Amino acid sequence: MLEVKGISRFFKGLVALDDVTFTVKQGDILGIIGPNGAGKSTLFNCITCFFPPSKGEVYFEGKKITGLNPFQITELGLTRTFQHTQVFPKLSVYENITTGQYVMKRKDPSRTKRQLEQKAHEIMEFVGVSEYKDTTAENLSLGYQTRLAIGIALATEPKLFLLDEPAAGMNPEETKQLVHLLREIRTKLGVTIILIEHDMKAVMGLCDKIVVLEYGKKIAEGTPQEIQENPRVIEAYLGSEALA
Amino acid sequence: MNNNRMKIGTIIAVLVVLSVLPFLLDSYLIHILNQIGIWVILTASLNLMVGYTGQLSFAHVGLFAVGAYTSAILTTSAGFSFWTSFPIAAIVAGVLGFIIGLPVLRFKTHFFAIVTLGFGEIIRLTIYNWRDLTGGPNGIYNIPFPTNILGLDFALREHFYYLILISAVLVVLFVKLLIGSRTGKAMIAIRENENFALFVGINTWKVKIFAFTLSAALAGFAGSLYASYNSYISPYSFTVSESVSILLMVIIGGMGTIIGPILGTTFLIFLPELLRSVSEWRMVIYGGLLVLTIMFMRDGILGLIKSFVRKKKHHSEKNLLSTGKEEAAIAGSERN
Amino acid sequence: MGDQIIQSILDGLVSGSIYGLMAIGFTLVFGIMHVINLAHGELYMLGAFTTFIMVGVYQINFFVAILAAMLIVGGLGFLIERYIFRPLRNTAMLNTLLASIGLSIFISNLVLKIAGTGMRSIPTPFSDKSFTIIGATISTHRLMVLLLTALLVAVLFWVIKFTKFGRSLRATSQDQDASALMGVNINLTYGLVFAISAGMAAMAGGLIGSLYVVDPTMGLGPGLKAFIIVILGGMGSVVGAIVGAFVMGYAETFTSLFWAASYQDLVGYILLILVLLLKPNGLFGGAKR
Amino acid sequence: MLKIENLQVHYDKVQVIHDVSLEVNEGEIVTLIGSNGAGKTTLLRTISGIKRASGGSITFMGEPIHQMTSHKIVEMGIGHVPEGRHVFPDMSVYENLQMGAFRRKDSQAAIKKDLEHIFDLFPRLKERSQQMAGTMSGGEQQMLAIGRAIMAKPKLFLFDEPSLGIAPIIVAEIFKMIKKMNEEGSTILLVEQNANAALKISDRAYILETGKIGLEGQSSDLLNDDRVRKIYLGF
Repeated sequence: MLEVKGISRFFKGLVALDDVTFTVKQGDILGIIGPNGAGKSTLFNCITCFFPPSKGEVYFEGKKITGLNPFQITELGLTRTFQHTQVFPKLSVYENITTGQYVMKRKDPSRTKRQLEQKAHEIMEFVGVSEYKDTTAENLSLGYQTRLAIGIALATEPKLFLLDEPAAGMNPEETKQLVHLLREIRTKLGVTIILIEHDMKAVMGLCDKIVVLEYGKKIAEGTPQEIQENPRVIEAYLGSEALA
Repeated sequence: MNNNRMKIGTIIAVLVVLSVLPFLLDSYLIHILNQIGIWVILTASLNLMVGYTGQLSFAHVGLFAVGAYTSAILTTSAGFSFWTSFPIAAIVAGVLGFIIGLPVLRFKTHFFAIVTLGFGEIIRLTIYNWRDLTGGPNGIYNIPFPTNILGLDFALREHFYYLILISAVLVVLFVKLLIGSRTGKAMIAIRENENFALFVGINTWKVKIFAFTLSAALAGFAGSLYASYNSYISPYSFTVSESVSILLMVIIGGMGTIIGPILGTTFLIFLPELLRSVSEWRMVIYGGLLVLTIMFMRDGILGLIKSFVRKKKHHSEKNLLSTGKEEAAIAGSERN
Repeated sequence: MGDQIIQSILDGLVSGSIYGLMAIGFTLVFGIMHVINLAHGELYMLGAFTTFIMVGVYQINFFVAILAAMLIVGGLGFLIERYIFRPLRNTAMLNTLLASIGLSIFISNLVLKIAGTGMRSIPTPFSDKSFTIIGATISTHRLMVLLLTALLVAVLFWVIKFTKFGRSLRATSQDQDASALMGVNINLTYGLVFAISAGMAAMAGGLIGSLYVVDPTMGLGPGLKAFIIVILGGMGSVVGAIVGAFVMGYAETFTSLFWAASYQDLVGYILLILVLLLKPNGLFGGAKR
Repeated sequence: MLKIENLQVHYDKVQVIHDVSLEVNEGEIVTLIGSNGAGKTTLLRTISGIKRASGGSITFMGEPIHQMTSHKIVEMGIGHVPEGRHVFPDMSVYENLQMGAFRRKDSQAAIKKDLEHIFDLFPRLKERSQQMAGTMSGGEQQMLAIGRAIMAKPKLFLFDEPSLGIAPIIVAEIFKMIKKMNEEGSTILLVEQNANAALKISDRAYILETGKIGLEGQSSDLLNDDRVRKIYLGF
C-alpha cells in the first residue's frame, strides 16, 4: 500500500535520512523506532509531503505522491498527527472533529450534512471523547487531547494513518488504552497504521513489523521477535561496551 | 432551542431599537452612531483576517483608503453616481488585496505584520504624492452624497443612518454566514493550527488568499461609505494611528467573535465622547489600552465576560478535567 | 549636477549614520531578546525632548545634556523591559509586537498632549562655519554629529567585541540556555540591552533634534525605518544594521535628488518589500535560526 | 553532595519527572541512564535552574537550590555540559572558554593559567583557538563544551549525553576524559543513552523509565543485569 523508495534528506550538508527503503502492507501496523536524532520525524515529514525528500520517492497505492501537497494526499486517504499532540486548541471537541471532516466534501460529495454529523458522533464515541463534546480542546488532559487528535485524523477517513509519538508524556495506564484504541482502528476500521514511538512495550506489543533507524539509516527491519533478537538493534540502544 | 430563540429575539429587539433611534436621538448622537456603523464594517473585515484566519494585518486602513478614494474620484471627477461607484470601490480594493496578498501571505506572524504595514504605508504615501489624481495632502472635497432613493435624502444624517445600518447589518451577517460555512471553518482551522489544517485536507494557501481578498473588498466597501458620508477625505485619515485604532477595536472587544469587534468599536468610539474631558486624550488612552489588553486581557471584553459567566456556570464540570496548572499544583502540594 | 551628487553623498553619510544609531539599538534588542520594539522611535523622540529641555530650558551644556538624556531614556528602557516585555516573554512574539505598538502610540500622544505640536529646536554650541570638501559643504554641526555617531558606534563595537560584558551579550544572543549555564544573569542582561538600545535611540534623537526640529511625532518615521533597516540588513545582525542604514540613507537622499523629496518615504517600504521577496533573510542574515 | 528528593517536573500539562529521588556523593561518578524521552535531560536542566521544578527539592552542599536562578547555581559550583554541546557558534574557541569563567572572580592571570591547562588537556582546542566554534566537528565541540565547563571550576559536573551524534572513536576518548577527571577528584553526574559505556565508567547508576527511577544500584552489578535491557527495550 505504501512504498518508500530510497528516501534521503539533507539539511545544510548534514544527512538526516540516508537512502531509506521499506514497504507497508495493507492492514499492517508498522513501527518506526530508533535512538534520538535517528531521523524518524524527518522520515514522516518526507512521506507526508510536509517537506520534500532530497532524493527518492514515495508511492501510495501505486501512485507517486512525492511532490504533492499535504492537502492533496489527505484526499487520497493518507493523514497524520504531529508530535506533542496537535489539535485545534480553541475549538470544542465536536468542532475539532467536524473540522477533520473538511475533506469529505471533496472525497465523497454525496454525503449529507446529517450523515456527517452522525459520523462525527460515532468518531467521538469511538475515540472516547463524547462526554467532552462541548469542552474546548485546550482544556482536555493530554491523554484526551491525543484521542481527539486521532479522532480528527479519523474524520478524514484515511486508509493510511501516520502517528508521531502518540504516547509521549502518557502514564502507563493511558498508554495501554492508546494501544487498545490503535488496535481497534486497525481491526474495526481497517486502517493501516505507521507509528513512531519510544515506548518499547507498546511498540513490541502492537506492531506487525518494525523498522529501526540509526543516524538516518535503516539498520534493521522485521517482526518484533526478529528485532528483539537483532544484536545490531540492541547495540544501537544500549551502546557498545567497547567504547568505554 | 430555547436559548436560540432567545438569541434571535434579542437580535430582533436590538434591530428594532436601532431602527427607531433617529426619531429619538439628537443629530450629533446620530452622527456618532453613523461613524460607529462605518467602523463596524471595517473592523468586521479586519476581524476576518486577524480574528478568524489569525493573520495580523496592518494593510486594512490602506485598503479602506483605496475604497474611499476610488469612490471619491469616481463620484467627483468621473461623474459616477454613488450607487455605481460603491461596488466598484469594493472590487478595486479586493483586487488590490489579492495582488498584495500573493507575495505577503507567504510570510508568517511578525513578518506578515510588518510587510502589510509596509503596503499600507505605500498606499498612503502614494495617495499623498499622486496629486493629480488624489489631490495630495489637500484631499478631495465635496464628495456627493448618494442620490435619493426610496424617499431617503442622504444629505440628512438621520437618513444616511439607514444606509449605514443596513450595510453594517448585512456585512456582519455575511461574515457570520461565511464563518459558519466550510470555508469559514477552514479559516479558523488555519488560525488554530496551520500545519494540522493541511492534513485535514485544507488548501491553506487558497483559503488565506481568499480571506485576504474578501476582507480587502469589505474594507473598500467601508471606505466608499466613509468618503460619501463625510464628503471629504485626505491622507491624514488613513495613518498608522488609524491602523492601531481599528486593531484595538477588534482586540479589545474579543477577536474571532462576531459581537467582539462591534462591542470594541462602539466602546472605543463612545469612550471619548462620553467623557468629554478625556476626548483629547483619545490616542493616549488607545495606546495604553492596547498595552494593557495584551498584558492582561488577551481574549478581550467578551472573553472577560465569558470567563466570568463560565466560572459561575461550570463549577462542577471543571473538576472532571485536569488541566496542566492543576496537575502542577497538586504535584506541588503533595510535597509542601 | 556633479556638485549636487557629491553633496548628496555627504548628506547620505549623515542620515545613514543617524539611522545606523537607531538600527543598531533595534537589532540588539531583537537579536538578544527576540523582541520587535516598535516603540524604538518614541525613545528617540524622548531623547530629543530630554535634550531640548535641558539645553533649551535649563541651559545645560549640549554634550552633558545628550549624555544625561541617554542615561534617563536608558533607565526608562530598563523599566519598560522589566514591566512590559518581561511578563510577555515566552508568549507569542506578536504579543510583544502589539504591546510595543501600543506603547509607541501611548508615548507619542502623551508627549503631544503635554507639549503640544509646536516645533522646537535644540540650540547648539557650534559655530556657523562650514567646510567645503570637493564642492560639497558640511557644517561644523553636521560634522560633529557624524563624529559623535562614529565615536559611539566605535565604543559599542569595542564593548561588544572585547569586554566581558560584550562577550556575555554575544553569548546570550547565540544561545540563551548555554549562557545561563555559564552563569549569565539573563534577566539583568535583557534589561541592560534594552537600556543600551534606548540610550542609543536617545542620542540619535538629541543629535537629530539639534539638526532639525523636535516634535512629538518625530519618532514614528525613524522607528519604522529602524525596523525596515534591520530587516534589510538581516534581523539581529549589527553589521547588517549599519549597512542597511547606509543603504536606506543613500536610497532616500538620491531619491530626493533625482525624483522628489516627497517620494523619499516611499523608498524604504519599497526596498523592504523587494528585499523580503528576493532575499527573505535580509542582506546579511545567514541561514541561522 | 547533591541530593534530589521527590522531584516533580512538568512541561505544560505533561509531567515528565515523577517523584524522582537520587543522590551523588563527593568523588563519585553516578550515571543516570534511560531510553529516549525518559526525562534525563529535563532532570539535569532542573538541577541547573533552567527549568523550574513543580515539586520536591534539590539540595547541593546542604543548601536548597531548586528555587535559585541558574547564575546563582553556577556560582554554587555546578557545571553543566548540555546535550547537543551548545557551544556559542559565532564565538572563537578561546572566547567560548572565556565564557566558561564568566562567574569567576579571581584574577585574569589565574584564568589564563586555567586556559592553558585546558589546552594541555585538549591539544586540538589549542590548534583551533581562534576558529569559530560553530565550524568545528561534533567531537571537537564536545571537547570545547567540556573545557568550557572546567573553566568554571565547578564542584559537580553534569554531563548530558556526551556521546550523542559523535563518531565512536571520539566517544571513547571523551569517556576516558570523564574517567580521568573523576580520578583527579571531580564529582560527576553523567546522563547517557549508551548504557553499556556509561555503566562501565561509573560507580553507581540510576535507570530512569518514563520519568521514574526504575532501577538503581552499583554499576558493576547492573552491567550484566537483564532488567536494564528490559527497561530500555521492553523485552
